[in-house]
Amino acid sequence: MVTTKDLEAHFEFECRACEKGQCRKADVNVILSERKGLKEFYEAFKEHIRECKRMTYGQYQFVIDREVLPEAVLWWHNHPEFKETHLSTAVGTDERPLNGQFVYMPFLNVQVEFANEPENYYVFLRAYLPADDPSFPSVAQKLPAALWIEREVKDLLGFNPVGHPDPRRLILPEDWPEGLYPLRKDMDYRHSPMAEPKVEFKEKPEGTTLVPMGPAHMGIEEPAHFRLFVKGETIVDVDYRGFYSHRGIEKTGEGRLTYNQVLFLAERICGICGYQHSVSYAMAVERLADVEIPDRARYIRTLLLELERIHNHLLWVGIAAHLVGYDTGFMHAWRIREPVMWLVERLTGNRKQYGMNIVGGVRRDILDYRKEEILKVVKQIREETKKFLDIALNTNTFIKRAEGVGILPYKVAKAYSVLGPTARASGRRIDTRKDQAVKTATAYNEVDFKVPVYKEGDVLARVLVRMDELFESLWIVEQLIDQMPGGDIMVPIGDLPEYEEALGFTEAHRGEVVHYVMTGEKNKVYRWKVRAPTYNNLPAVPEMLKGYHVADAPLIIASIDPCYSCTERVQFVDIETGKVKVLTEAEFNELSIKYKGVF
Amino acid sequence: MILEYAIGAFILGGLVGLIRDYKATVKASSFMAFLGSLALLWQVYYVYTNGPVTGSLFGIPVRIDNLSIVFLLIIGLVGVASSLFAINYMEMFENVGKGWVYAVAYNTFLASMALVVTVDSMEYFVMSWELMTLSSFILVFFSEKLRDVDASVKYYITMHFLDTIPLFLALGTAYSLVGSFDKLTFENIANAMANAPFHTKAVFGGLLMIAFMTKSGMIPFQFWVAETYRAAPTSVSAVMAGAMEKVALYGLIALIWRIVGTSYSLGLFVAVIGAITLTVGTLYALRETNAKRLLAYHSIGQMGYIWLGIGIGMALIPKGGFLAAVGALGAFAGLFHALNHAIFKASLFLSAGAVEYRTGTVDLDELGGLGKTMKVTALAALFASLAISGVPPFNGFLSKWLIYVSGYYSHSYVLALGAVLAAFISAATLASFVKFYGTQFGGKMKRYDVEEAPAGMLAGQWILAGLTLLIGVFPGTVTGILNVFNAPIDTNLYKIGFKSVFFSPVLFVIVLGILTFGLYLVFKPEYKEAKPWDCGSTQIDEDEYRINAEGYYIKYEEKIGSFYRLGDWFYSVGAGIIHYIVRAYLWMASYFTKIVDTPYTKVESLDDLREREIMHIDEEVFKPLIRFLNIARDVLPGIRLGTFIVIALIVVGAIVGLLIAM
Amino acid sequence: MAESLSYTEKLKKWNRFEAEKFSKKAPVTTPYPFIDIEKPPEYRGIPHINPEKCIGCGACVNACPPDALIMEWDKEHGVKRLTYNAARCIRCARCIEVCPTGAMEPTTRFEIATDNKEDLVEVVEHKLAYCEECGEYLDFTERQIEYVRNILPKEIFDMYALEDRIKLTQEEKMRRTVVKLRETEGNVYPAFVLVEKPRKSPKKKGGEE
Amino acid sequence: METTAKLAFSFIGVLLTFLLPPYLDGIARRVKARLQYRRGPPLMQTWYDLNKLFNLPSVKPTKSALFTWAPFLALASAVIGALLLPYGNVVPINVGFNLVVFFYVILMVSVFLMLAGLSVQNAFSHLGSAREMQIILTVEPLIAILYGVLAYNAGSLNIADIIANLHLTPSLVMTYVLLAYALYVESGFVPFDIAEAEQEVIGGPLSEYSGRLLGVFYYAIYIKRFALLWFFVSLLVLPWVGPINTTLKAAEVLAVQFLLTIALYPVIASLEATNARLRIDHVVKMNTRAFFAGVIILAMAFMGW
Repeated sequence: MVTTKDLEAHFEFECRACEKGQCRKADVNVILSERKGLKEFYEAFKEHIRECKRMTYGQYQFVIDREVLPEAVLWWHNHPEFKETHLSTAVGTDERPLNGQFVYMPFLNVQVEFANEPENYYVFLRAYLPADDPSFPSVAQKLPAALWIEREVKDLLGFNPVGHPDPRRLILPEDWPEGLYPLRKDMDYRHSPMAEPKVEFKEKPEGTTLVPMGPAHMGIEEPAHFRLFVKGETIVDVDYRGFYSHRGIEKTGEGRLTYNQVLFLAERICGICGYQHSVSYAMAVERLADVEIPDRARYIRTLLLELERIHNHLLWVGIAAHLVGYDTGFMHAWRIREPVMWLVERLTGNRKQYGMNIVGGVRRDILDYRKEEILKVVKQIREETKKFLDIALNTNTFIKRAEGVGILPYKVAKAYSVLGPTARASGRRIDTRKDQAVKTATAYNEVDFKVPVYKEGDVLARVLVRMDELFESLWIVEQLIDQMPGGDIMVPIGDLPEYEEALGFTEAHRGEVVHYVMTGEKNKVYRWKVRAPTYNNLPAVPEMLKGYHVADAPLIIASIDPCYSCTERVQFVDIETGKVKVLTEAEFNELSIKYKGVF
Repeated sequence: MILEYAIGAFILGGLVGLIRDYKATVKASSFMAFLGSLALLWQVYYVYTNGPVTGSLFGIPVRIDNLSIVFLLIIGLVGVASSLFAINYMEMFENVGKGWVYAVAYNTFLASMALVVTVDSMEYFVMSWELMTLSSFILVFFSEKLRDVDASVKYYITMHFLDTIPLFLALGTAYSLVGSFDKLTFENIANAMANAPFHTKAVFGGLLMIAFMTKSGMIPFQFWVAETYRAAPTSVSAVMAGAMEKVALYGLIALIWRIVGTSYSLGLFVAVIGAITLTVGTLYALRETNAKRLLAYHSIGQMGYIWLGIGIGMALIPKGGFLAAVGALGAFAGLFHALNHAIFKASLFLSAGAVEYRTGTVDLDELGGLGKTMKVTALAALFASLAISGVPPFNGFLSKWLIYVSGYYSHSYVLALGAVLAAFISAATLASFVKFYGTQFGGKMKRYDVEEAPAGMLAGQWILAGLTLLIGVFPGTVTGILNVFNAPIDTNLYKIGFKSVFFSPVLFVIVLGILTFGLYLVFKPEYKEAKPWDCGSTQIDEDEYRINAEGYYIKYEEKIGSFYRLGDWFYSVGAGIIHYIVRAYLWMASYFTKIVDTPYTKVESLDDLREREIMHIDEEVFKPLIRFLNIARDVLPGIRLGTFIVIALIVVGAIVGLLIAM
Repeated sequence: MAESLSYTEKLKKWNRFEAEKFSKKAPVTTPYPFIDIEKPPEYRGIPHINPEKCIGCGACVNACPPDALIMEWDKEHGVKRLTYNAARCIRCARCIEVCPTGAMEPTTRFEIATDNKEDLVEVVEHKLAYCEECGEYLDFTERQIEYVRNILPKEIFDMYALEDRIKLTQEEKMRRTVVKLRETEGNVYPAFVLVEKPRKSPKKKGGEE
Repeated sequence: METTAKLAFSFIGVLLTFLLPPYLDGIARRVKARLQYRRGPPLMQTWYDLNKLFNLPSVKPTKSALFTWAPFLALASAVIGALLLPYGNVVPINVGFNLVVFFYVILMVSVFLMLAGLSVQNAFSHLGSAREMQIILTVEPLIAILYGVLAYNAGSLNIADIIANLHLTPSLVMTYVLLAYALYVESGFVPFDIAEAEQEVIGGPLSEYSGRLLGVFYYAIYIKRFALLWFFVSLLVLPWVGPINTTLKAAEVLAVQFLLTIALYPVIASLEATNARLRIDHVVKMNTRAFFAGVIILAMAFMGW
């Protein structure tokens, strides 16, 4: 077990002392020898690497030429030893106010060894793109995981992924004019233009007809549009159009809020995994600010994360049951879940969106008398869930619907960088809680748990992975209560360093949540990039759907536990940096009438 | 005899073909066919009221008895509707030309059918039968499209092998028994047959059975049906499906049952053939997406019902007692279904024709949304669809129901299973007609912005569609004519039943009507119009927002996929056999050609002919004649090649007929 | 922390274990709109401004992430208006944490459904202090000044001088400073230097930034 | 039995047909709620829902008259189907007291449902109609076989004759079991509610219906379910009570029918509650198996077992 004291040894923020974004003082060779694979990569791409540095503990950055981006990404992704390495996501930044260039930065979660926290790391491949020609060779033509990422930067920042196989619009609405990029810093927020709608959809395969699933469909909880090209009941091909629920969160966070306010915004990215986002964001900022939060705060965070996982898995299994018409399973799953909600409400003050975090710790302490209560709830849930699973998994009709449906093979899962239980049900051994150094913000390194992995890759496997995880979470909660240290629950954080970057990450119940934060001036955030797990899982859904029934579609779509609001956080409403205009109610109404149908 | 007027009208209709204008020709000849068919109906009425008629028609011995009039009724009804329909419909083939070919062939077709069911001589029966085959063959390749010509050739050769040859052999057998062509009346043959040894009976019956099974498309001779009906102009398909198949039924009853006699095992054989056919035919229809092929497979299936009913009759009537009553009920139900099938199947073909007339296609995958513009056609198709699916109170329900009743009461596992299959297939029929109606008339598509079909076509459809409801509600109107076998059915104007089982359609309709209207008035709907709910999609091609015909029952079709594969295997075997027969024909023909024509040509398949730009194998067969006619064509400019083929065919047919007759 | 003393008092009365509630068998649902629903005292409901305690400092406005709290100045009428909109509120209770006087009070109310949006809005108006010297309203409310006066340690500050200056506008203060400096040191500072400097000191100037 | 008694029984039949089905659904909802540890709505809830729907205008996505008339035709067919059955020993509307007619009339509800679904340009309602059809396609042969067995067993297709002449054989017992299955499938209860699956095809053929027309369709479906259950109950009860000669006995029998119907509905509801919805290929498979089981039963019946 690694204690926090051990952490200090690893926490050397030499780079902080260096010049901004540069690492001349730091010894490159020392950095490269810290982790396996770095040196190898450096040797392989020597001519193209401009800089290399350690951003923070376990996060390494190479500045490389844009020409070799695909090769570099694939080098890591297809590394023969690091099998479970995956492309986390990529960040596009408008750094023209700083250095006159755009930045495109894919980063990968490199798993040197499963559950070996000190060995694994994130690697960032930063490529500068000139302001007049922000193009780069597309990674997506070789790696489907990059499909959406590149379409997103194309939409929002106007980058040009050369050779992208599917360069349609992903995020912006159809009637948004060409050549206007909301996430660029010079975009004026008052400018909300409209143009003739231009709809691009896949061509219909011969002999099929169209079943539009969504945006408003009973089987899909949030707006998303799956175009199923069907032959009778059988799905032949699928097209996806999403991003109906943009809320301008990234842009808002970058614009007007201080780092502590962004935290609350981050929590509201998602209705049910809000705390994961909150912790990820807090972790990123804490890493930036180079503070170590108290042990008790780490424990409380972990406790709440796990409680959230418990109730979300129960919620999910309820929804899965509901989607196949097994309403009794649905009702019971949610009934079992209810005590957790009550518990969390008592611990934090809210059933969801706990508002518990603050950068540097947590806001409320877990009082001792409630520990007993937590243990009671955990015990009860364990018993009831066991009983529930006994019944549900013996319901023949339910199993018939889940078994052998929506199979996602390991290879496809890896190609799309699928995350979380979806990946683990396809045989991928990944779990950010064990793989990466989450110990700065949470206490996963001090508890014992297993990571269930199934190889079948169908919906039933996803159910089983989640249910196994649920029991592991209950065990984690018990350990945490047992080991809960005393002490403070937060440390104050002063001003943040300017133009520093770091990554925060947790394993949400859907997969790895990643928050990339780059600070600006005056305790503001210059670039905040959120990547929810659904963002990686959803592009793989069409692959899962093909060949199955229309009847299975809601279940298969739900089987990745999609969260569209997590995925679709980006929007174009900009607020001029440093200057805040608060809309009054009347103005807001006026605007919403004016742009009815635009947002 | 009124039949003479009818035949006269048909002949006149054929002569109308002398008019050179295409449209005038087809209209006038169709109209004459319409008049002829009306005369047939008149004849039916006459016989029904005055009893059987015997006489001579242009020297042909004719006897119109109570069995004949059932079939005359069928031919008359279908003829009336189809001819009326054809007046407008045949305009579609103006680019093909050859109006007079149609005029001759169509009228000959109707006349020959009328003759088949009325003549009282085996010899003339066979002759008119041949005339019927030949004229229908000409009508099938009328559109002159490549695929249609293929189909027509297949049809012709099948008929040649499985129809003509057995019939001629049977004729020979009959001749050998009776000993004179003049005395070849059915009665004489029956008398002779009564004393004949069993094997003679078996040979005679077997040969006829093959011929009639082929003509009515029974398993395993059903392979020609689908393509033929698809290829023929729709009004002709309607006559073929509605009337021509029933003529084979007439043969079954008049020649086999009445002459050869029946037994339990023979009846069982017929019933089993019927049961298998109805299953296979309808299940094949289920997966069809071409409206005409779908209807064609259904006519196979429905003929299976009829044969099942007749088979029950043939099996049980000899047993006597209660079972004889059940058997008579079965036979009655079979005949009733024959009439009903003629009505609704012809109506369905006509509505498919109306759709084809307006949209130019019969592909159910393509069609859609016509209910909005072609309201009257849609309603006629709905009536006929409900009738064929056996939904009360339409006529199909009654006859099917009586078949089930007779099957269940038969005390025979096989026949009861046949009835079970019939009930099951009733569901399959419903399925494919839900598809047939839904895909063509349901929904709203921008693709087809068409008008309603012309009045003549609507009249044609509605004569029949109206009858489905009329007979369904008042079965008493036709049971008198149909009850050839004196089945103890309990029928009056408002109910039909057998023993304790009965159904009163009038009461049913009244209750249903009162309830529906009453409930409508109670819950009088108010509504706003809106476009269909598409889940709020951004942009969607409404024409594609549907399930196409192919996808309707795909899961069910997968489930019975092994059945289809087996059927397809049989089909390919059959096609192979036909292919070799064609080759044999061509081989013979090439030698024939070699004798007449110096250049030796190696022709082995139809494709070879196509390469040589010879469209019809008959050109090969009748090459010398064609050469002669080619010369004649040079002499008489302006007449086309196709015309000569037809003349050649008719002449050859006549010669062959005369040669055999003499 | 939001947990004031009275709050913990309330907690002690609420010593029921929910686990027991949920271990009970069917039915577990309640006919909700017809009966009141039980809420634990820890529940963070809609906050509520106690107008008696509020001094109009705007600390809550600064902390509020979703701009549910807005501050407006109406210098013509001498009014500072604090508006709380429950419809925008995300119930994070940051305002309760930062409020110096405890005027932001937590409640356990959560039902905000209404047919009139205005029911969700709370407005507190504060009178602005008036500078008699220049005849203009200050940025601060009278209560703010009162509060500052009360919390400042009287031993250290020269209360007299404070009393003199506290009700003056910024410009007047600067002017006086300049005058004073000139008087005391005889130095002639450029005016802009003097104007620039005090800008840093009052950080909580309002919601404008 | 004198005419007044007959009229009274007919009247009770009509009353039951129109009033009872939504209450039965209310019972089912209550039972399901209890199995799911919920409080559940009042027994009248289905009536409240229907009442709400009856008071709302509809949205019409097509100009097709079929779309408007289908609900009424379906409701009328369902009512006729229900009234074709014996209440006590009285059949309210005797248009043909036999099995085939009864099943065809009940089938008409589905026929109009499908035609209505196909009359609009909507892939979901097309899918729903196709599913409904495929279920019918597989369950009708089974029903045909079963009424074959009944007809053979009793020597008649007439329901009255069947009731009078049915004698207990092993095949009859198996027929009862299979009939229960077939009727359950035909009624479209949960594992078989594929055609109207809300989560998959947003209500199937009903997806375009709203307001009053939807209410009428729901009413038709409830009455259809009631009719099928009443048929089963009648078949279960009437053959074994001996000839019904007196009004009192008829009343007793009616009471037994009524109570058994109410008693069986919770069983159906608990079956519904403990199952997930099947997929169409599962149903096709199951029904095909049941069909072959039925063929064996028919063979048994013919052998006299």
